[in-house]
Parts: sequence; structure tokens; C-alpha cells
Amino acid sequence: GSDQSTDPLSGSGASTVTGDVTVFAAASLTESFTRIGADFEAANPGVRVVFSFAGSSALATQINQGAPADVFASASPANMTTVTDAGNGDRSPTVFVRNQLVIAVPDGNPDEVTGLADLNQPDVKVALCAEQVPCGAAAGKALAAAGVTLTPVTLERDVRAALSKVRLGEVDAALVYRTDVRAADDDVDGIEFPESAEAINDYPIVVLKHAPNRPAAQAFVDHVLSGPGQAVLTAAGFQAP
Amino acid sequence: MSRRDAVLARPDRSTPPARTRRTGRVPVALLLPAALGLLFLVLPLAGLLVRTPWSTLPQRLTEPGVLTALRLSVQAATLATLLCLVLGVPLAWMLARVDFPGRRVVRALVTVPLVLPPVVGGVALLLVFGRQGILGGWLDSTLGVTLPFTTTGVVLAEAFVAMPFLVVAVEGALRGADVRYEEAAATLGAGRWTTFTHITLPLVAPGIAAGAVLCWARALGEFGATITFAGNFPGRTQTMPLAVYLALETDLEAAIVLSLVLLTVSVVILASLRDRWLSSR
Amino acid sequence: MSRRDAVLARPDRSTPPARTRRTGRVPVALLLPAALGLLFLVLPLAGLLVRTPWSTLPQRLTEPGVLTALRLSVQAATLATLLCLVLGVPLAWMLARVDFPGRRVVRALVTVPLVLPPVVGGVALLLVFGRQGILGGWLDSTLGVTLPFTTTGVVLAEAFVAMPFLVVAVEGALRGADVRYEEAAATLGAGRWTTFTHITLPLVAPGIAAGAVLCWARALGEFGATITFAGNFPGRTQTMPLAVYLALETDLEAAIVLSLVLLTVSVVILASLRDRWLSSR
Amino acid sequence: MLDAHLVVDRGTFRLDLPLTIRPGEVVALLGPNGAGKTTALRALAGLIPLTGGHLSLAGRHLDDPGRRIWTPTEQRAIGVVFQDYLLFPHLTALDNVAFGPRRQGLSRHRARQRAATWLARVGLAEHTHCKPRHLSGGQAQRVALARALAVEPALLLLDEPLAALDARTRLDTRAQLQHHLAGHSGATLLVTHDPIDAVVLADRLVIIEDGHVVQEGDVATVTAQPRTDYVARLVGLNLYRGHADGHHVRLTDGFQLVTGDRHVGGVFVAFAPSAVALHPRRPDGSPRNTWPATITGIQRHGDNLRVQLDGPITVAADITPAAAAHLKLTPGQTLWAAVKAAETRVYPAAAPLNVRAEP
Amino acid sequence: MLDAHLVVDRGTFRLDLPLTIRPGEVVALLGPNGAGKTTALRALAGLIPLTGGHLSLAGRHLDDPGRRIWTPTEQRAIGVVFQDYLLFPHLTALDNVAFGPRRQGLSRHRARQRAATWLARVGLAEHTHCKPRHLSGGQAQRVALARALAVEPALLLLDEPLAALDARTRLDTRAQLQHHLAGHSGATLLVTHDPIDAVVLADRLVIIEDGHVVQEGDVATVTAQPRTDYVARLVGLNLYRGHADGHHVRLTDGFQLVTGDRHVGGVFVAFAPSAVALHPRRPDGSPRNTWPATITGIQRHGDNLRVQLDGPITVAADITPAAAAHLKLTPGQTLWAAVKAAETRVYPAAAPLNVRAEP
Ligand SMILES: Nc1ncnc2c1ncn2[C@@H]1O[C@H](COP(=O)(O)OP(=O)(O)OP(=O)(O)O)[C@@H](O)[C@H]1O
Ligand SMILES: Nc1ncnc2c1ncn2[C@@H]1O[C@H](COP(=O)(O)OP(=O)(O)OP(=O)(O)O)[C@@H](O)[C@H]1O
Ligand SMILES: [Mg+2]
Ligand SMILES: [Mg+2]
Repeated sequence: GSDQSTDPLSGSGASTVTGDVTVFAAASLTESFTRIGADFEAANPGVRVVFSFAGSSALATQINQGAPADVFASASPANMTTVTDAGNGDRSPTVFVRNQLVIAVPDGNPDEVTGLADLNQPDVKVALCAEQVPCGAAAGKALAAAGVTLTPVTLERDVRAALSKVRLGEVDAALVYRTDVRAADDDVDGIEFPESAEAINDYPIVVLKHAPNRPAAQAFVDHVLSGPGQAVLTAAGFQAP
Repeated sequence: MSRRDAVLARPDRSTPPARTRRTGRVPVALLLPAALGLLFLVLPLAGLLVRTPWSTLPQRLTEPGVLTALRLSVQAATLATLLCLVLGVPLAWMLARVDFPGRRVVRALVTVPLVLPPVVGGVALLLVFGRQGILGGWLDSTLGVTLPFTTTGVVLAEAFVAMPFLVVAVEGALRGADVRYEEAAATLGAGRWTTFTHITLPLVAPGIAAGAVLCWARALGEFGATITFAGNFPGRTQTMPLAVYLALETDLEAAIVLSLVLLTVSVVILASLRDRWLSSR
Repeated sequence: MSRRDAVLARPDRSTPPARTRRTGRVPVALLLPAALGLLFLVLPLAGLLVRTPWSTLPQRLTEPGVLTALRLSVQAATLATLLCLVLGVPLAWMLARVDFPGRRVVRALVTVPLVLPPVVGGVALLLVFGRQGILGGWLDSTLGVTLPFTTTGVVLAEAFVAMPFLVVAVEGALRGADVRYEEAAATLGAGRWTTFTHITLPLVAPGIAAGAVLCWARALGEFGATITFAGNFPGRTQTMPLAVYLALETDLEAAIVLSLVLLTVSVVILASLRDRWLSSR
Repeated sequence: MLDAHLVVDRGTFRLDLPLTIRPGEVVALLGPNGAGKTTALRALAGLIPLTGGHLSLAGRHLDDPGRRIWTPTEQRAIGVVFQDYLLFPHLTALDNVAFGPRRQGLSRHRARQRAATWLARVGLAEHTHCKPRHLSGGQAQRVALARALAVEPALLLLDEPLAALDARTRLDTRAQLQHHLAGHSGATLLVTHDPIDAVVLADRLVIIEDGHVVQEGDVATVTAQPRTDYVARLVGLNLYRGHADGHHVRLTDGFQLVTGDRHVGGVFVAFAPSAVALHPRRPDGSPRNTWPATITGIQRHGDNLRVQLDGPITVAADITPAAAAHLKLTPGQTLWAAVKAAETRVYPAAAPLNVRAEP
Repeated sequence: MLDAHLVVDRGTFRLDLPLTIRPGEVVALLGPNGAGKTTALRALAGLIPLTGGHLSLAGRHLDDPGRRIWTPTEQRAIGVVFQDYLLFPHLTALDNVAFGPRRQGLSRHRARQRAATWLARVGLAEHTHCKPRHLSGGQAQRVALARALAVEPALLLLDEPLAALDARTRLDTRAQLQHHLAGHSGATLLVTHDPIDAVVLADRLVIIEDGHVVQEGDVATVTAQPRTDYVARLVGLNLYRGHADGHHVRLTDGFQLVTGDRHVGGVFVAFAPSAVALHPRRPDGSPRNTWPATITGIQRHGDNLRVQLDGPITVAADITPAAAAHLKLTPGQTLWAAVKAAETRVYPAAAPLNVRAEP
């Protein structure tokens, strides 16, 4: 149903929105979005934000199969495209944060890794993401830019899995996002490297076409893009778009 | 004829109970692999216990949402098991007792949800029961029933994934049962339905119990199909495995704690239930 | 005494085979839930078939990697099933036949890997067999054996997840079997080991077959523990479910095609195997 | 009444048994192990389908493969006592017996009452609430008997109903059974190995061997004129087949017997073991048939001893212990056997039914 | 030799049975259903442990709960024929029989040879390769017999070994068994309901009721002087207990019998059914014991009829069919029964062992 107000300007300040807003968000946004949701509810007393965190591709499939969601925040443009190509996005999505790769190494950096080239040693076990997932695609670009060829021991299904391998000591290094290293605090160190600039991942967000509560959805998106929202995200290690 | 020479004088002090006296010694060839198998299943649990953050355990356990997710998990798994029993036991009976054409293919098809990666299973369920699915639209428009993203959806997803365990286990039990008792019931005037409820079911009760345990445990641990078909809404569709998944995103220890909670509950429930079932005869 | 009045004249033309003549009519109360159950298990498959991109199927199937992943999946699942048989059947026997203290707890502990979300199971395996694990370091330094990121690791992860199915199913079958045959074997001089191999095993063969089928199918579909413990590397540790999962990230159709390949292979193998096993008696 | 021609193929074995039983009649089906008695009983019960022939009970066609008629077991008005009981292990003795009456529509209470009555009749009033595994073999057998009788069937099928009972209970149960069968308007088929059961309980005997009827008739005729070795042993007679020519019968293996009756053509010759006299030397008195014989076995038989003898014909002889002591009988010993011609019975071998020749 | 005192508690039932069997001796264990015969046999086989007493075989202590000695079944030199066969369903008849010899260390080939020999001895040479479910009840029983005999055990335990055999095979198998037991140096315990089996095969009878020995002794003594109703029925005698005072015995229910022998004190009185004469009116001839009696049942019994009678004492009478026709016997009819004092046997009730009084 979309006979509700479509006023694009019903923004964050106007506390005219009420009801539930259902947000499908990538699992890597769990912590930041939970905080942003609480802030948003505080600012809009009549509103309750309901999150469903899962993998971006699963969320995209659900939305295309008619899931009753208002907002979709994806961890990759590709999954967003799946949704918009199916005509389920209300308009073109907005990139709300970006994420940059770092080299995750165990606490104290025992192998003294300083850059991508250090990973190409026979006794250094490296985990990368599979090329089908955003961090894997980004890693591919970064390695190409550095002219480094790696033989990883594993191609992980997502960035958290790759990071777990470092935390459990199974690999000596992994290419992951800066936000992940930040979340893992003292267990792992993040080594920045210059080629990561070539492989920055965009996080797009969109109000969905069949959103049951379009005004509140738009208000939530606006809140994410607003100053307070962005502050929570950058505190978690994301870069502003 | 060496067996005639060995007389085993048992040196233990206490009077052994009647049952063990009959059973005698356990051969090493069985004891060793059994112990290894048990170790293999239980050691990883020890690994988890080693990594458990015991100091912060209390506040982690009392966090809001843990109890909700736990209750939802147990409820959904139990309902899913009931659904599986209602649909799966008759199906197993058909496979074991009725000689219809294509039985072998049906039997193999039953194992499909076992082999299907659960996430794909969830997608398949969406394709059928989703709002745009084969049946979903019709269910929605005529009966007003929506299944995805509801607690019912969780039950359905778990039942889909867990039912094969029940069906295969019960069929095995039925095939092992002595058909002649059913023949005796028929000579006393019992039709197939009465024979099924009064004779067959009680006779294969241990097998059904085993199948239900498998089914319940599998449903309790279900993750992929649930998150795909029912979404991940706290209080509505977020079961413990989903909570564990999210916790894994941020905090390995939290995930371990949640898993241990799930395990403890399940082990306690199973340990208290199974002997009562098994001694039904 | 209405049962004495009904004489059922069968109108069908062909001479019915002997077995069906004996079975008579199937009660609706069983037929209906059985049909519903089957539908519930098979309909989602239809959903997948509807979405299958039939036109591009041939080139998708011949893509490199598909066959490799398939072969690895079948091999690993088979090896895992063998491992489970070797360790799990003796364990099930202990649970069913030996009255040791703490048996109920052990029986409940066996179901732990069922309930544990597979990803956590993978983590737990890493904590034990990983480089820094309880046993892993020792295995590495003394035997030079590394398990994570190897095909052996895949087998281990699958066995860990699938073994409970075997153990529970076989224990149920053992409890259903008539112990007096084992007593008869003992009077003929057979010790517990000979009795086990010569009498018990053949008698519960259908139950073991059912358990092995469950175990194999579960291992074939295993995803979470495998990718966590053994990682994902094509040709070494990438089984079909892993390939399916990654395909899902970018291309639903590709994932469906891969799943169908997996399903077809499994259904064909199971349909051809099971009747031979079941008719062992 | 039962009117059937049971034809069942089971691999190499084929049962071909015409069988009619009038209402109230008790027919005993006898035959050696593997003759097909249980097979016939299962075909009547509808547990295996006929592959030929037909079966009708009380005017209803129950099974007729030629006309595609088939009635499932539970719709046949039968009661069965199985050779190995098949008591439901999860039900008490009472509920085992009440199972049939319940299926006939009786309330749980009434069914249990009827079951209790039947259990009391078979002498198990104290074991009403026992599970079958707590019953001894004979107790289980009696519960099975009560269970089959409690449905008051139109056709009662009994597979060795008394085999596991002890001598005393057997006598009582046999009397009970006789009493019940007398008051039973339906047909009864009794499979048994025990000639006494057959003689006491049955109106008519049907004897099968290898799936075929070898003799049939009332008790007196069958016991007086056995037509196969099996029947002869069953009723305790020595039986031979041969060709008669007046008072002489040449047996199939060449030996010649002198008989009291005159006959011509194929005949059976029968005489009782008690008609055989044993002598240490060749006797020269009145017996017309004498031959040298070797003792192969000696067993007690009632108050007498039964001696098995080999020779030109194999024969069993009953003698008193006193005579045995006098003759100092031992296995392997050779002596002379004698039978008076007047003690032999001769009757034509041309049988009224499909009899297969036996030596 | 076997030297045992078997004490087993099973809920409300308690078995308490002293039992010794010399090498080569065959002891038959008889008793009504539920007396504890199978329980005793299972305790000897080590399938249930003793709760008291002791058990030693060939000088070895196998089970003695007081001394914490226990030998598992498979280490006892026994062979068992179970009441319901328990043939391994997945093995052929041959492999069932070869199973025991294999366990004794014979090669597969030698074990099969021995098994084939045994199968041939029990008359099943043609069924060597049949699975048990393709065997009839009696065939299965004979395979079980062969299986137990093939291990040549020091103690052979037989639970109703001949019950399911047909009359002919029974005779043969009984003779075979007799032959084997004669050549068997070990002890044999035979549980049976069939007095003929016991009489033919056993050297000594042990009769138990409700877990306790009620009579024990060689065949002649037991059959001549039964001490319980069960034994009397088993051997076919009428038996009463009473108090003797010279030629008069006052029975426990007050009736008085005149006897040929003189006795004083507690006695048993026994007489055969054939000693009972029936008269339409009160006889005034020689019989000293006469009483009015009512017919409760009539059964054929061999060549005669056995009539069950109620009255001041219950009694069974055997009469010829001719006499029956003359008396026009029908159930319910009242007539006079008479027994000559000379036909009664009287013997003291003070038993050598723990006998419990029966009327
Ligand atoms: N399920 C079966 N399949 C094939 N043959 C069978 C089957 N059951 C029995 N037979 C064969 O059929 C024949 C008749 O068996 P049946 O059980 O009817 O004999 P029976 O007369 O009852 O013998 P018994 O007195 O020993 O019980 C036997 O030769 C037996 O081997
Ligand atoms: N497993 C059991 N648990 C408890 N009581 C039992 C068990 N088995 C048998 N009994 C009881 O023990 C008693 C003796 O049984 P047993 O089987 O030894 O009798 P039996 O002499 O062999 O009789 P039958 O001649 O009928 O086979 C019976 O009263 C029976 O009810
Ligand atoms: Mg039979
Ligand atoms: Mg018994």
C-alpha cells in the first residue's frame, strides 16, 4: 500500500512520523544500526524501529520475494542492484558509508607485516574473502593495484569469517575492513596499506517501493545520513561517503 | 574349545546389579571406537568451555533478548517436531508398509531437505510460500495467511529441514518391527487404522522417540532456512542460532556463551525426556 | 459386527500383485497426512525448478569447478559416513546394551553437535584441532598433521555434524531388536564381539542403513562447520554447499542450479542404494 | 459354512487343498512338518492371497482370484490362534483378549468384562494384568487361545492350540475347547500334530502331505484304514502297499504276506504292533507270516515296549516288559517276527480322492 | 556333573530348586505352566543370574552370588534348545547349525561339514540352505535341536525340544535324541510337558510346582506313587490325600475309602481310571467303595472313553465304548461309581523332600 504521504521532505526534525519501520540491514551494520535505531526512536517517540540483520544477498532475495520491509541497507552495491533492478527500490539508492580494507594480523603483529607484499611469503598463511562477496572483490582490486599475487589458504564467505580465522590463530593475516578490526578491539591489529584506496566498498541504503510505512522509512534514512547518524558510523570505523 | 576353560572370578567388592552380571565384559574392539566416538563428539564442547568468558557470564546471560530467543527456539522446535510427527509418521508408514509404484523415488525425495543447503531451502520455501510464491499469494488472498517473517514461518522452516530425520528414522523402525503382530491384529478385526494406532505405534515407540529427538534437536539448531524464510526479528523470528549468528558478527565470546546456553537447555531436556520414552514398553 | 458384512469386490482390471492384495485399503487418516507431508517436502523443490534457468543450464553445468566441487562433496560425505559408522555404531551399541553409570547424560551429550549451530561447531573444532587448539598443536608438532584447510578437515567437520544422526538412529534400532537372539548366540559360545558382528549387526542392518543414509545426506549438505573449520578453497575444501552459498551472494539462479545438481546426484545415489540395503534380510 | 479350494504357490512349494467345513463341524488338519498346514490356515485368514481356487465363508465369497474378489483379513469373521502366540507385547493379558471384542464395537468396559471371563475360563484369572513377557510359554499360549475365542468367530482357526500346555492344563483346556466347539455354530479348523487332540476334538480328519490331501474322512475310517505311512504311524499301525491275489499280497518290495480277507488288485495291508509276536527261533505254530528281523530300537510305549525291527519289511512290535525280559531284547539282536493272517486288515488302494502312492 | 541349587527371585515368583545331574544322566524337569522350568533353564545357561544358591558344572563354579563368582554364558559348556527356537533369521539353516562349531574354533569348512551332518540326522538335509522364515514350525524346531547338539555340550538344556514336531518326526527325533543322549557323556536337562518324552528319555524326573520341587525320583517310583494332583494327572491316576487307620482312609474332605493295604497316618491313595466301574444303580457286589457321581465330561481316550465325574470325590473313569453305549452316558447324568479296595494303592504322605500338601 502506498497511498500514504510521499512527501520526500518529511525529514528527521519533523516528528510527524509514527508506527513501525522495518529495516533490513547487512549483518555488519548490527552494532551501529542498533545504536542509530535507538537514537531515532528517541527523537521520534511514536516510532519503533524493527531490524532484521542478515547477509545482504539473503535480504535482497527476501525483498524481491515480497518481504514487508521499509528500508534496505546493503553492504555492497551489487546486492542493492538486485533489488533496484527488480523494481523494488523507491528511487536510486544513496551511499551512506564506505569501508576500506586493512590487513588484520594477530595482536602485536608477530610476523611484522607492513604491507601487501609481506603476505607473499611461504610461511605466512593468509585468508581472503571469496571473490563473490564485496570484501573479496575489493581485495582482488587492491592486490592487482599492488601487483602482488597471493595464494591464500582459504577464500572466506564473509569478512567476519576471515577475521575469526585471525583471531583463532589459524591464519597469520587476512584482508578485512577497518570496521571489523575496530570491533575486534585488542585481539587483532589492523595494518593500513596504500593500495586500499583502490578498493573502497560503498554501502547503499534505499527506501523500498512497497514500504508499508514510507514516511517513517524516509525519516530513518534521513537520520542515517544526518550528522548524528554519521557520527555513530564513523565511530565504528566507517568512512563518510 | 577354550571357552570351556575360562571361569571369570570377578574381584569387585560390591554385589553387581542383576543386569550387569548378565552382560559380562565389554570387548575392547567395541569399547575403543565407542570411546573415541564419544570423545570426538564431546571434545569440541570442551574447546568451547575453555574459551567461555566465565567472569562476564552472568551479565551476558541476563542480557535482554537471550531469554526471549531461547523461549522462542524451544517453542518453535517443539511445534515443528509436532508438525513433523503428524505428517512424518504417516509418511514413514506409507514408505514402510504400502507397496505403491515409485516408492523408491519418493523415499529418496524425502531426503531432499537434508541435502539441500538450508539457505537454499529457505529460498525454496520463499518461492513457494512467499507473497509472490506459488502458494503464498493464494494463501494470502483467500485465507489471509502470511507465513514468511512470522513465528509460524520459523516453525515451517524448521519442520522442513527436520522432517526427513523423523521420516527416515521411523521408517527404519517400522521395517525392523515384526509385521506378524499387525497380522494378528487384523485377524481380530482391526482395520489398518486401528492396527496402526493400537499396535504399530506402540511397538515402534522407541524408534519414533529416537526420530523425534533427532528432529527436535535439528530444529533447535536450525539457522539457514529460518533466517532466509522467516527473517531475523527479535522476539518474533530470532531463535538462538540466529542470535548466535549475529553475536558472531561482533563478539566470538558472546556467540560461545549463547551456544552453551542453547546446548545446556537441550541436553537437560533430552536427558530428562528420553528415558521415559524409551521405557515405554 | 459390521466387519463381517463388508466384502470388497475389487473392480480393477489387472491382476494385482500378491503383496498389495494382502494390504487392502489405506486409511484416509494415514493417506492424507502422508500426502501432505510429502507435498510439504517436495513443493519447495518445485519452487526451485520453476526458477531454474533452463536455457542457460548446459553452460552453467559445464563451468569449471562444478564437477570438482561435486566430486569432493560426494567423496568427503562418504568418508565422513564411514568414519561415523566405525565410531558411531559401537557408541550406539554401548548406549543400547551396556548399563554404565551416566548413560543418560552421555546419550544427551551425543546430540550436542545436532543442536550446536554448525558455525559454532566449526569454531569448537578449531579450538580443539586448530593450530592453537587443545590437540591441534600437539598433532602438528608430533605427527605433523594439520587438519584445518585440508580435505581431511572437511571430512572431520562433516563427521562431527552428521554422527549424532547415525548414533541415535542405530541406538533406536538396537533397542527395537530382540535381545534373545543375542542370548542364543551366547549359549553357542559367542562372546560379545562375535555376537555383535555375527548376530546384532545383521539383525539391525536396516536400522544402520537408515542411520547411514541420514548421516551421508547430512554430511553432503553440511556447510557451516565445514567452511568454518576447513575453510573454502576450490578443489581442496570447497564442497557443493560452499559453492552454492557463494553463488547465492551474486546470482540466485546459479545457486539454484548448483543445488539441483547436488540434489539430483544425491537422490540418484540414494534411490539406487537403499533398496539393496533394506532387502538385506 | 466354509467352502474352499485353496491353491497357493510358494516358490517350490504348492498347496492344493479342497476344503469344506459345515457349520458346527470341527475338521482337524494333520500332516508332517512342512506339509502346508500353516500355509492353508494363513490363506483362510487372508494373510496370504490365494493364487488359485476360491474361498467362501457363510455364503460370502472372500477370495477368488479368478473373479477378482478379495476380502481383507479384518473383514473376515475369523479367529486365529497362531503357532507362536503373537501376543501384543505392550498390552496386558486382559487387553490382549479385549482387543477383538473392542473391534466388534463393545465399550471398553464391556470388552474387558468379556476378556476377564475368557481369561478365567482358560485358568488365568490371576494373570489378567501381566504383560506377555511376564508370562510363561504355556500361559502365553492360553492367552492367545482366549483372545481368539473372545471374538466368537464364524471360522475358528487353531494352529497347534494345545502344543505348549502342560499335561494337566492340556486336559482341562482340551475339555474346555471341546465344550466351546460343541456350542460353537461356526466352522472350526484345527491344525495339530497330536493324534489325541484330533481324535478328541475333531469330527473329521484331513491329512495332507507336501501340499496335497492324502487321506480324508471321519476319525474311525482314517484310524482303521490308513492310506499313507504318515497316517499309519499317526494311528500306530504297520502299513504296507501291495498287490493282492486272493489271500496273498505281494508287497512292492517283493515280500509276500498272507492275509485273512480275500482281495484282488492294489491293496493296503495294515496290522497293529500288538499283533506282531517275537520269537527267538523260527516259530512253527499257527502264524502264517514269519520272517527274520533285526532290532533297531526299543522304547517304552505306555505299559508296554515298542520294538522297531528291520528285515524284509520294517515293522513295529509291541510286547510286554515280561516278554522283553524273557527274550533279553537288545538293539542289533536278530529274531523272528510273526503275524497271524487273521490279524491283518486289507482294503483296496484305489482311493476315493487324489491319493499319492506311498510304499 | 552338574551340582546346583538354583535360587532366583522374579518379582512375586521365587524359584528354589536343588538340582544335581550326574555325567551321562538325563533329568526331565516337569511342572505345570508357570512353574519355573524355563527360569531354571535360563539360570543354568547364565542368561539370568542366581540371586542365591550356587551352580557348578564339571567341577567348575559357574555362578555363586555369595562368593561373587560368575561365568558368562558363552564360557559355559552348554547347549540350549529354546522354547521358541530363536534361529538367527539372517543365516541359513546350515549356518545356524555351524555357528556353534565355528565358535569352538573349527574352520568354516569343517564347521559346515559338521552342521550338514547334524541337519541330515534331524532329517533336514534338503533344507540346508533355507532361511528360517522359509521353514515350517517343526522344521525350525529341528534346526534348533541340531544347532544345540552340534556344540557337543557338557550340559545340554532342552526346553520342550519335541513339542512342535509331528507324530512321525517326533518318534524318529525322539529315537535320535535317545540315541544321542545315550552316547553323551555330559549331563542333560530336559524340560517337557509330554510324559512320554520324560518316560522314554529321562533317567530321573524332577517335578516342580510354583518354583519348588514337589516330587523327584526315577520314572517307576514317580509314576507308581504320585504325590501331587499334577503328577497324578500326568501319569493318569486318580490321587487323594487322607489319614489312614488300618484299611480305612479318611480323605481331607471327609469321604472315606477302603483300601487293600494297611496303613496308619498321613497317606496318599491312588487308583487308575480303569479301576473305576460305573453302574446305573447302586451295586451290591464285591467293590468296597461305591458312591453316587455325576458325569461332567466324556472324551475319547485311546480305544476307550474317559469319563470325568463329580460327587463326594472327583474322579476319572475309563470305560470301553461298548459299556458306554450300554450305560447311555451323557453329561449331567448321575450314576454309581465303584472301586475295589484291591485296586487302590496307598503310600505314606511323609515325603522325603519338601513336598507341599495337595488335596
Ligand atoms: N514365506 C515362505 N516362503 C517360501 N516358502 C515357505 C514360506 N513359509 C513356508 N514355506 C514353505 O512352505 C512349506 C509349508 O510350510 P508350512 O509352514 O505351511 O508347514 P506346516 O505344515 O505348518 O509345518 P509345521 O507343522 O512344521 O508347522 C514348507 O516347505 C516351507 O518350507
Ligand atoms: N521376565 C519375567 N519377569 C517377571 N516374572 C516372570 C518373567 N518371566 C517369567 N516370569 C514368571 O515366572 C514364573 C515362571 O515362568 P517360567 O517361564 O519359568 O515358567 P515355565 O515353567 O517355563 O512355564 P511354561 O511351561 O508355560 O513354559 C511365571 O509365573 C511367570 O509369570
Ligand atoms: Mg505350521
Ligand atoms: Mg517355559
